[in-house]
Amino acid sequence: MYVELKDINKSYGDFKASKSINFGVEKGKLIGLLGPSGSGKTTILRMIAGLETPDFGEIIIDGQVVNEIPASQRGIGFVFQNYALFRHMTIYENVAFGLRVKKEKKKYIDERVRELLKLVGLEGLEKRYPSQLSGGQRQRVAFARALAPNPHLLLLDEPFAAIDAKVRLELRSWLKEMIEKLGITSIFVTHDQDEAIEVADEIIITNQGRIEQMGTPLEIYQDPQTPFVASFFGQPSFLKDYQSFHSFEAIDNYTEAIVRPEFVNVTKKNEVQKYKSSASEGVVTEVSFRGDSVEVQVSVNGEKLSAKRSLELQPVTVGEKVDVFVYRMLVTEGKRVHLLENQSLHEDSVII
Amino acid sequence: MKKEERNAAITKWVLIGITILFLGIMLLLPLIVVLVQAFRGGIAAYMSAVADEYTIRALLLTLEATLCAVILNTIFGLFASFAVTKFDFKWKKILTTLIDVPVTVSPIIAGLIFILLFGRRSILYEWLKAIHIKVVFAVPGIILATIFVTFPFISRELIPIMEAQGKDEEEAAALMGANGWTIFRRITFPHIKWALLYGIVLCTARAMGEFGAVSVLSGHLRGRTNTLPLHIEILFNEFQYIPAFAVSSILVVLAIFILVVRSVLESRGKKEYES
Amino acid sequence: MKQKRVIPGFGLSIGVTLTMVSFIVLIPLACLLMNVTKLSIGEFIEIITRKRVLASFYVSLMTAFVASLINAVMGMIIAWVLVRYEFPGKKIIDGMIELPFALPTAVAGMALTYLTADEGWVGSLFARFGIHIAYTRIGIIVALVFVGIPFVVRAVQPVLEKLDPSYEEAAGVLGAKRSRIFWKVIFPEVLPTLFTGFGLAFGRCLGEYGSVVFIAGNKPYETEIAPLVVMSKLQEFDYESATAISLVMLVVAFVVLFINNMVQARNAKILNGGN
Amino acid sequence: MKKRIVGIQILLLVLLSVMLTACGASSRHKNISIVNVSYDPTREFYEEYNKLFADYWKKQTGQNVEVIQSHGGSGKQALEVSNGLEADVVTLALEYDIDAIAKEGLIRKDWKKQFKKDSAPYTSTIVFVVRKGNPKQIKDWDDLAKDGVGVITPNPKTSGGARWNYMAAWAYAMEKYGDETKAKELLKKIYSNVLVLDSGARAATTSFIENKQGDVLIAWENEAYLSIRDFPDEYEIISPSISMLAQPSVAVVDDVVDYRDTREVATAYLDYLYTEDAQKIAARNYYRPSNEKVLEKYKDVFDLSMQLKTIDDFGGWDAVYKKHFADGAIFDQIYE
Repeated sequence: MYVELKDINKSYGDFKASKSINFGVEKGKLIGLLGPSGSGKTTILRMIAGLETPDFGEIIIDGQVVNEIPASQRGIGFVFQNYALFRHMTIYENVAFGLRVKKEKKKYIDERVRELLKLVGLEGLEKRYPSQLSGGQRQRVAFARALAPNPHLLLLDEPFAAIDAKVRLELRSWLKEMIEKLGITSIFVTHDQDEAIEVADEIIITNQGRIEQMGTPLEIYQDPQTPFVASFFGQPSFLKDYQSFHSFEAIDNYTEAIVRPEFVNVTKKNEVQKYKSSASEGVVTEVSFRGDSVEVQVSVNGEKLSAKRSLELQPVTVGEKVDVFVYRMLVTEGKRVHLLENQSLHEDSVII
Repeated sequence: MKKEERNAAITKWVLIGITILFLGIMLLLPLIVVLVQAFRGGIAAYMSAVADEYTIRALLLTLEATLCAVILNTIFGLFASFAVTKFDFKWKKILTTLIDVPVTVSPIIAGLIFILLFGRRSILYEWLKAIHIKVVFAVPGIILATIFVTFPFISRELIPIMEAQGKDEEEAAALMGANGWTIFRRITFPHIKWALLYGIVLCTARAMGEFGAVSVLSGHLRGRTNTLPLHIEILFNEFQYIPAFAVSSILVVLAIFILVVRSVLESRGKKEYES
Repeated sequence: MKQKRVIPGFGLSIGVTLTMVSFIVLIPLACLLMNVTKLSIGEFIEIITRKRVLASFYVSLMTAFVASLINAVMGMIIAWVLVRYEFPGKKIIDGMIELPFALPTAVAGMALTYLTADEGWVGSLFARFGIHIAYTRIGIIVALVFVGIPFVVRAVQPVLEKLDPSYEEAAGVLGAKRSRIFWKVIFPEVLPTLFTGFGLAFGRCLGEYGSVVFIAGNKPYETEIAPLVVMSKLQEFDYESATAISLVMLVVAFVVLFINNMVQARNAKILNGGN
Repeated sequence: MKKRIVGIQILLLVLLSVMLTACGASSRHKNISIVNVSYDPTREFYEEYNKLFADYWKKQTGQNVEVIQSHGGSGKQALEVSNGLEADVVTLALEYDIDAIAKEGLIRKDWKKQFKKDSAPYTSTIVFVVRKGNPKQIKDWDDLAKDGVGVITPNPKTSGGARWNYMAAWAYAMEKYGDETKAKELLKKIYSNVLVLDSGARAATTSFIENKQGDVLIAWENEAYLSIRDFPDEYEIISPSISMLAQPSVAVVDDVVDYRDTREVATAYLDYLYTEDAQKIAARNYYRPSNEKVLEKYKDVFDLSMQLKTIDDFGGWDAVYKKHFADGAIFDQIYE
């Protein structure tokens, strides 16, 4: 493990920002710290950087406990949420700052700064001031500045929050590429699930100061360990009485069932429904165009479900009676989560 | 709609009229009175009042006290605003309130507390006397009083600016290993230089004109501990109205000069901020 | 020092700050307190409830309040005119606002007295109607208005400048009249700052001495302000009374400052949403 | 880290004190200087006298003596000296103020015997200044109590000089009525006619002369003459039938002269006030010389027919202060 946190606790007054945090990060991995705002993810990042001190617990970087090592000597690059570019310095000076502080040779500084600016694609803008750049360009500067002193660990706090939607998508893949190319261990904080899934090698989900789950995006998506993680992705629907749907295993004392839109198949009466026998009848309550698909809200036995339909299919209309088939659902029982498959899927395979 | 526009125009000029009338009477007229009275006796009388030995000594003392106060308050203002805005610590609110206290303390009381602290009744008095330091009724007392009344002037200008700037930039620099001095010089200072100058100007203005506190601590020793405002009071009390107003006019000119500098600084600062 | 601080220089800056705050503010104030503790509570109450002392508190509070109120209204108008309208000479007027700051209060007091005495340029206009300004409470108010002008204007001005015009446009689109827009949309935005400016002016006016002594007339029960009673108690060698009265004034100043800070903090909270 | 902070704080302290010392240390002159803390109306007199004395001292000892003057309300000046204002000599408006300094232990208790004539080298009295032609027909103290007469006098609580004004009115009232209640009545009326109660004698004069307040100014004789000297066509002086013999007193501040080693020059400075030359300067500045010969020379300047009471007629300043000016005493009762 390159970075390791052991039983980290941190509180601000009465507010507990971190409650016994434990995790490890392998060298070269790109980790996403994901969670709603106030879940303590930024606190974790700032503690690793040394910007905050844990009340309790150890932070280990490269096999060394760094609790007592000041932030500046941890060999960390940090990209701030608003980039914290030095507004009174040119882009060149911004990137060079860390090297100048280290009293590097002038020639080396110049080479390094030009190399980095070339890397992030900002050649020719050396003499500009941060206020003269666009949001995306500023982020690149911040990135270059953080990388300049050759850090072993790169920390990014909400790196895409301050950028508009279109550029954000571009930057995401740019950043991922860049980090992969450099092979630097990186941790970034985000509250955007798509961002985490798309960019991170591994995701750590935080909630109310605790770590809920850690794993690859796929693991977390497919196999949520806690009700929170289960409900965090997508726009899930919540069912109070899931057993009104056919062919699901019964669980006693369950809390609720979580159904993601992609778990649901909605078919018109005149369309073929493979599992007709285990489908339920529902009424369309709302239809909205989502660009690449159609989102359909249906009401089944008094429960509301949301589903997606391809644009290629015949459109459904509000009030129309449709067949609703649920492939699988996540049923929570206290702090546990059960993934229930629709049993007719298995029956089917048996038949075939 | 037309009626509405006409009303708006009327309101505009009425309000402008009120403003000019009010400021004209309250601010401009006193200035004019001073100048008219100063030259009531002709240029020669004016010059002899201004070039008087005691006037010049008072002016020098005023400048000395002002300089001391401005330097110390600048040092203080920089450190205090850096501490208050860039760090979190307990009792911060109390500290900022304490810094602000001198503005609300009546100058008379400001003078009184230093008399109580360093005067003959104080235990410090004998001790100071033994090492031949005079505080009250001597120049140090005047300087102390001046420092006290202008104490928060610079930090007050700096704190809001530094607060608004946040501490991200400093943190970023610190993460890269910059030391305090480098951070201050390269990161913090460029943000506050205009506000600092502005604060210094205000501090200078107030320090030059301080009357109440200095009056309590001065002892009015002619040519020794008389500042310009005290000298004016003395002239006034000597029925020497023309010299009194003549010397006042020096302060008026200084005040106007300070206001001009202030305006220039402000517009410069604004420009910088906008760009 | 459990919490490590990222930005270096905390120790130095807080050290310098605390040292100077202690020496300039804390120790002198503590000294005043210590002098007051020489009195028993009964004696203390007896001193501060003497008729003449109470009367002076009343005069101080009343005149400061009225003056600050006038300043609040005029300050609002002036700030509005300076922010919203363009007219020749605006820059000069804007630059003049700080004059009361730059002009020594003693000079101001002298000039204002000269102007408003029954024979003065302004006083003679009013004297015809039997209104006397100098040497009455009106005179004190005039002096305090002069002293307090910059506070409200400079508090309100930036808020008005920052006020998003889309706000008013939104209200205008909704069909609101100009006056209604002002009272319903702009005024509530400015109100907290107006209050802050009022508080600052009030605090300053309470302690003002230099300009008031010239114009007040200093008649007990009529135009004698609290700082003057302190001064006269001192001249009677009555330290106990002087310090006791000073303490009351200090407490009042603290309360004003405290309320002001609370209003500001609350205001900031509302505007910035938490933190 | 801690150590560094302490170090810096010490540095700052040193800096502060160095600054204070640098500014405060009185550089040793070859020439000698003494500080004369006086009250308001003596400015012109001492300005002239200091030159005279400097010449004399130079001839006597070869030393250049610089006399630094401080003027202000007598009570305030006494307070400042008690608080540490380093005055070698005090020349104040009344014994009471010097007594106050003596009570602090700075001046020996029997200071009054140190110089001739009860340490009062010159005297004065209380008179009225009215506008030219005396439009309100003010002749004596009871005229001040008439309705519609605007009186200007400083506050006896803060001004030593004003206490003489007050006592002069009291002396008149007691002489006329012989009854304290009636005397209080008269003073109450007079003080209700007061338009401006300035904190010092000079401020009162300013209110009357420069700001044209009121019909009559109660003033010291010397002050009255000085102020009308510049405006002979606008004012005149009225001498009331009864007034006080005001005895401004002088003393050497023992504590200070011992510390500064200036006793010799300070004593000489005050002694020299009694010489004929000095007495003439006093007379020219409208102080009544204590030297009868000189007074005789200036008899057309001073109205010698006034009946002058001394403070001892009322039991001395201590008794007078307690009876009239202490908190809740007669003056306060008048103003209730």
